[in-house]
Amino acid sequence: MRLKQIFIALLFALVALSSSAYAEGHEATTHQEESAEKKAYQPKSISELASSFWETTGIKAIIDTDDGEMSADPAGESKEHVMSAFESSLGRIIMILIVFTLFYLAIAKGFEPLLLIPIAFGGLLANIPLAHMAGPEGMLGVIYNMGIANEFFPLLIFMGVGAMTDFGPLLANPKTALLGGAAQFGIFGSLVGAAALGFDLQDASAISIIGGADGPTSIFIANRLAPDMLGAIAVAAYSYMALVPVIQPPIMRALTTKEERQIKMGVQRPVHRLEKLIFPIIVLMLSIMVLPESTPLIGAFAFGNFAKESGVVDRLSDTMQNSLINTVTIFLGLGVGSKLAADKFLVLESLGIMVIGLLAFSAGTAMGVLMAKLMNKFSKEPINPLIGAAGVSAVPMSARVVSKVGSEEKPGNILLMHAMGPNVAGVIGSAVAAGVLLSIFK
Amino acid sequence: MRLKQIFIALLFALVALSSSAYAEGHEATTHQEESAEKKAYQPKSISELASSFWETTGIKAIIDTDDGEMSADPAGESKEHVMSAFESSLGRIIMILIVFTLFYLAIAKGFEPLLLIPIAFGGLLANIPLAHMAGPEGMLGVIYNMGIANEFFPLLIFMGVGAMTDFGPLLANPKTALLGGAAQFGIFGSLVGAAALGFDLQDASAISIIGGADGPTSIFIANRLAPDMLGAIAVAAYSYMALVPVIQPPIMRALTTKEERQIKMGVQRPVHRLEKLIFPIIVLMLSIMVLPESTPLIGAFAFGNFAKESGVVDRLSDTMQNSLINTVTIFLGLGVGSKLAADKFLVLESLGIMVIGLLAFSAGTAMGVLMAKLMNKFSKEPINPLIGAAGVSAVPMSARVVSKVGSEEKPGNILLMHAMGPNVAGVIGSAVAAGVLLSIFK
Amino acid sequence: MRLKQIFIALLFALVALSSSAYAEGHEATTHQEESAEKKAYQPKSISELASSFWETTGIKAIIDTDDGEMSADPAGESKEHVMSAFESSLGRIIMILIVFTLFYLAIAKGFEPLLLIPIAFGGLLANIPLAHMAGPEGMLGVIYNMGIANEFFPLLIFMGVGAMTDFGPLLANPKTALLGGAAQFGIFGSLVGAAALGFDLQDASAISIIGGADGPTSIFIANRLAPDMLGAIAVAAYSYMALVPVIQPPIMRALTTKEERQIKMGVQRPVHRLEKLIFPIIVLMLSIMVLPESTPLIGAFAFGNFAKESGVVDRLSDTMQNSLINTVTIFLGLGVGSKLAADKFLVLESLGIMVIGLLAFSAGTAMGVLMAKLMNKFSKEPINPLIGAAGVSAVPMSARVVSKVGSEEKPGNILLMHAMGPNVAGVIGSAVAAGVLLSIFK
Amino acid sequence: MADVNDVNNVVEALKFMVLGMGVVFLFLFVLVKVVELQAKLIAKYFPENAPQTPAVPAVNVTEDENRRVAAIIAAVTEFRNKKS
Amino acid sequence: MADVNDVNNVVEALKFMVLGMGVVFLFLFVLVKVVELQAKLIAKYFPENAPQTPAVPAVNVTEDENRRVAAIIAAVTEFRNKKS
Amino acid sequence: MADVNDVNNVVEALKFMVLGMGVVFLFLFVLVKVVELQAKLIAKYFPENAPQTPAVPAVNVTEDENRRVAAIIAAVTEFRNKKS
Ligand code: NA
Ligand code: NA
Ligand code: NA
Repeated sequence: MRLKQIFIALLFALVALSSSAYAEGHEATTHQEESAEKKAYQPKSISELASSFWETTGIKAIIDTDDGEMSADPAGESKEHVMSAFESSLGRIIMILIVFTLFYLAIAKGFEPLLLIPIAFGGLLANIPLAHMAGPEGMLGVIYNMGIANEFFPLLIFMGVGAMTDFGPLLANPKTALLGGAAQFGIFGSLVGAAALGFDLQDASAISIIGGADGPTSIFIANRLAPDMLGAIAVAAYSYMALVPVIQPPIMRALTTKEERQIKMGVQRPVHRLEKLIFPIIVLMLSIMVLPESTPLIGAFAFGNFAKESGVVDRLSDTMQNSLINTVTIFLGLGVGSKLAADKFLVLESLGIMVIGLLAFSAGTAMGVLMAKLMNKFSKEPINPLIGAAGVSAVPMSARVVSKVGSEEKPGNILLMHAMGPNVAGVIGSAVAAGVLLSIFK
Repeated sequence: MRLKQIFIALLFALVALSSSAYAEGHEATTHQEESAEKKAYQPKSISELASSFWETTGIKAIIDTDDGEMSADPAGESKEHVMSAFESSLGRIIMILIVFTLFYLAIAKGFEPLLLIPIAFGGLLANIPLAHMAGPEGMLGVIYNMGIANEFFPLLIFMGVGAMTDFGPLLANPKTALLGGAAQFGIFGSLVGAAALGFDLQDASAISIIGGADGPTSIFIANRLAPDMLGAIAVAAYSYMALVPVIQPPIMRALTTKEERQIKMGVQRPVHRLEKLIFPIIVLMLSIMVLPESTPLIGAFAFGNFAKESGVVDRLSDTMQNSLINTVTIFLGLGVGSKLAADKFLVLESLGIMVIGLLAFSAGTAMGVLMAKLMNKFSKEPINPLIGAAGVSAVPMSARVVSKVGSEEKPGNILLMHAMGPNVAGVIGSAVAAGVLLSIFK
Repeated sequence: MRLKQIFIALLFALVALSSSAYAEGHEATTHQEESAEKKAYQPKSISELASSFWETTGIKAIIDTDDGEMSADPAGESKEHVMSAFESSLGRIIMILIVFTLFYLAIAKGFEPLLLIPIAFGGLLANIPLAHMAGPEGMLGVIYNMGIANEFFPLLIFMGVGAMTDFGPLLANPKTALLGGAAQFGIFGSLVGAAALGFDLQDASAISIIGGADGPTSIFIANRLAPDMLGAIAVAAYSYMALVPVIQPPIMRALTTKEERQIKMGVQRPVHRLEKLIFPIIVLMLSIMVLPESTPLIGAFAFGNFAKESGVVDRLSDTMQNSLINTVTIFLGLGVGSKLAADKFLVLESLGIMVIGLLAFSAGTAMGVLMAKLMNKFSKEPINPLIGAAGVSAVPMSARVVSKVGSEEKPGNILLMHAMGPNVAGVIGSAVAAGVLLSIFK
Repeated sequence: MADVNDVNNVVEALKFMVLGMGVVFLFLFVLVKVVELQAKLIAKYFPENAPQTPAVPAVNVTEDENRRVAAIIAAVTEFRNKKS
Repeated sequence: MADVNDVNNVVEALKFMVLGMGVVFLFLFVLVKVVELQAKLIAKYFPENAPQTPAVPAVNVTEDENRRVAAIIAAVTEFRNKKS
Repeated sequence: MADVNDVNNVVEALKFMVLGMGVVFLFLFVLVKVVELQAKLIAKYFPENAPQTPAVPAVNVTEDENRRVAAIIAAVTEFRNKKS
């Protein structure tokens, strides 16, 4: 103890000594600079102080709608405006209620909590008055500019998802990939719907990608085609992905007969390690030849998958699947949530986006099931039409839903692995569809 | 092996072929560009070479104090100046000795090594002559601009701390939160002290936050109110947090009687899962209403805590508590350490900051204990005044110190859980106090 | 379920209500802004659409060499040019073949997969036509600007390597550090060779650092002295490090007699914990005094090692050794790989770099072995000349090669620990050599 | 470092103290009351048979960890077999 | 939100649908064929005695994990010794 | 790529070699001497009963890992119980 005290005393002595020597020459100038930076502080009485404190409270900011508060945007002042009375008071309260609904769905109902919780919390923070957390200096704005404005985070998520995906079931029965194609009707059907609702073609395309049932793809496309609607699109995409267990089963049942739903599918052939290793490269080469526009998505996905299947870089593939994707998920959620600020989200477009998103999921599911019925007619091996519903992607939720519905109809009928084929094909399918949309508006 | 060699030979052949075809058209222009970038190299004799090498050695830089060496600053040239003789020689040596003292405290004494080691090493690197590691291109400068200048890292730390904090003890006995309020007297008392010492009000406020005994809060506030003193403030905050086991016990003993120190406290009631889940939201909503200025801090903290208590995103909360907070701790430490450069740290202000910081810790501890004595008088259930000392925050160190002192007085008297209540309330209390200070200078 | 539906209906109602109120005042202006940003879409017939889609395919981009496609560069337009016919077609195909060769070496042969796979995949992505992934907005470009252009990633890697390095064997037998010095002849010998081949002195220096057999050092130096050749230099460095088991043994055998290769070395003395703790500080202080230029490298390395040896920050040192270094390895690889774009890599310089790199590795190995022979002559304790080959660094590959060759010559003769001394000294040696080169061109 | 109006600053700082300690206590006081209210409401509407805070989050073992555990069991077994 | 030429946009969107679904199916169809071809080639040139996809990647245990396993074994043993 | 003054460059490169190898050796030589001195000082002032470098860093098991180990033990036990 004594040693330490001596040490510290010594330090202070040294500091004192040296500082005084130094201070003479240097201090005057430093001070001038500093004072230029700071605002002069005017003495106030206690009551003035209390009333100026009152001016900075959130209660005041919400009550006084006419205080000229500015909105916040990661892009800075050029995108900001004086908030309307509605935006700065009731709008915030509505958004906070929406956020609480999302919390409820995530925690009590278990709907995609990994994404809804960060997104909703980001939304909560973005609606805090005066704090400007979504502005370029705020935490959410910093995150947004770090990885969403440049599409970096969605790609890292895709890389991680690639490292977690097993293409074995698809390789065992490649034909089922076509089901992942049919389900992309969800995208293009809702594109027509959005155009009919009056969205212009570019906005309609951005919205319709919700039908791809794939979060990173939606964010990627929204960012390119309609950045102003990014928040609503991302929230719609993840909300409906979360609602897959609610949306899909009625449609699946309506379009199939009981016999069809009870069809048993054979055991899958074993897949050679080399097939899995080469597959991501094949997908990437094809997409290079046909759709270079979508290669950021497919490239990141293929990299993750290739790293995993190579079997020689487990350190890296583990990191992609765990600490990296987790970190990015936190940031992506918070960043996307920043677009749930009342002034960004509470516009008529958002309502349209929610409606079209629901339409898109339903249409994709339906077309997947119908395609599977068709394939079942012409295929030698029996195909249970339910697995068509998994073509929308929403990996692995929709495959699980298929499996659940299937085993309800016929206990012991495990469709999970058979549904994983169309499921992962759906991811590729929506990336391809995304590339087509991008190429149109290039 | 042979296969490989053929491969490589082939590659080279291809390269050679192609390059020559290509080279013709392109090379001339490339070369002109390049030569424009490079400085012309003038041939030198060996002895000239050796002597020009000597010019770049650190020994020369320290010996020759008159060489016009520039200081380094993450903000770039506008903040840099020609180093004085003292700064570029003796100052560096003093700082390196200080750094070694910090190493000693961290390793041999176990004082907050997780922060002192990165900070001290950052300080060591920042004092290397000529390397400009704290400049905008250097490693420390890059880190500083990445996450300290925009307060991103302190917020991430707060998020992680939130994910590690259990509010159970506070919820079991909410009244103890008031102790975490009383201890904030450390902040405001030392604010008066700093003003008396001659600091202007804004600087005094930035310094006094050391009394909050909370690293990220100190950095956050220093960055906003007095960025030039960030290094000294952060170092003081963490040093005194490390010294809690030395500073607090004498004060605790001086202000209490032996009987008071031996008071036993009852068993805490069990806390419902929902209470813990809702608590971070309550804190955040309150702070939104009262103190939007401090919501970046409280918001990040509440997010981490909410993610943990939700129980449905363990992947994310694990990441916040481990790889993310560890990575950020490394960067934050190195970045803060960059402010230990002699030209930044060895100024008279630093001495004042160290003195006021000690005062602040002592005042906070004292007021916490006194408040606990008062509460014990008026409370039905007995309250051991020692737990008031934990109100300064410095989680979980000060709670441990309380528990240690308590069990020394009366073996078997475990105060740890009872001290955790004021301890975590102290974190909230200092964030609130920080918000008040920010709102004054807005 | 019903509850949820009511919730959602309510939300929509609120949104609808609020939006319409809001929409009136605000919409007109928003729309004007938007339309200014978007290009007007001209209606097209299906066949026009198909043909304009054809224009965006990769097949078309490769076939049509005369389409004025621009190259991509992280630094943006100032560094981009219209791609030549060769670059945009055959060049890409050659590069993709090279990438596949690297995949083959990494996966089938196990050569440094942790680096070759990310680098090669980055190269694959960089050669995708039209996607501009290496441009400032693309994933690879974002990564490049985030951590390679400012040398941040190589330093983080060095920090992690420091945290993984055990200097025990070097401390047990310090003299062997000189072997790590002799092997740096690889650098300076090949510098003469490169100058003879016609490279100017600065480029020659950048290339010769390949002989340091250390990836991060190579990237660090290339970035400073010859950023245009970064890709080729990094690829050469890592490729030859991967080829160490192929390149070194013949040289080792050619320069030693069978008796020498069979020399047994004694048991190493135990090393005190304090020696290990102080060692990184000693290295750093020496480098501060002699070579401040190389302290970013040595500083990061020493920090990692010091954190590990301190024993009190295992959380941080674990993070450096695992999630942090893994994440950075992924990014570094992808970023470096972006320089494998045909327009950057397929230049005559690359061929020269590959040749000189091979020369450098061989020269370093040879000089290390010869120095060990010399030391064996004058040393009291016997020194097996094979361990000199480990002086090139390439940790821990070359030490393993030494051990393997040694035990082939005399089963049971385990040289691994004895080779680790020169091996880690080689890392320090190349960092010192790097500092000398930097100081020359300062 | 020395302003001309020292005394003033100290007075101002004292005012800050009044405001600051006031707000901090007010904030924590309201928080205490809300938390107490919350505890009552939860105790009333959510019966105590709901799972209370478990001492150790035993559920924390995620999927990945299960896989890792499987691998570790294998490794441990192998390790012991080798030893014996 | 309402353009003057609504009908046009719907027609355009229908054209996009034809193009989009066409490209998606074409892409996946080619992919299916290439994958089937690949499977045949691999089955032919790489005999089936090659290791097939194992159910659990037991090889996943890296060096670090070995160290960790060692530590865990130690901890487990200690833990049991303390208990008994 | 070809400068006019080739020969010069090679000569310059040779000078660099002399300087570079000299500095590298000097640096490592001083390092060796300092390290040897350090070893002597430590052996003298810090008696050898101090803990020497342990073969495996058994202390490395942090708090989190303890928790994880607890979870793993539970999982292992459960796994074995299920099996038997
Ligand atoms: Na999809
Ligand atoms: Na506090
Ligand atoms: Na080396």
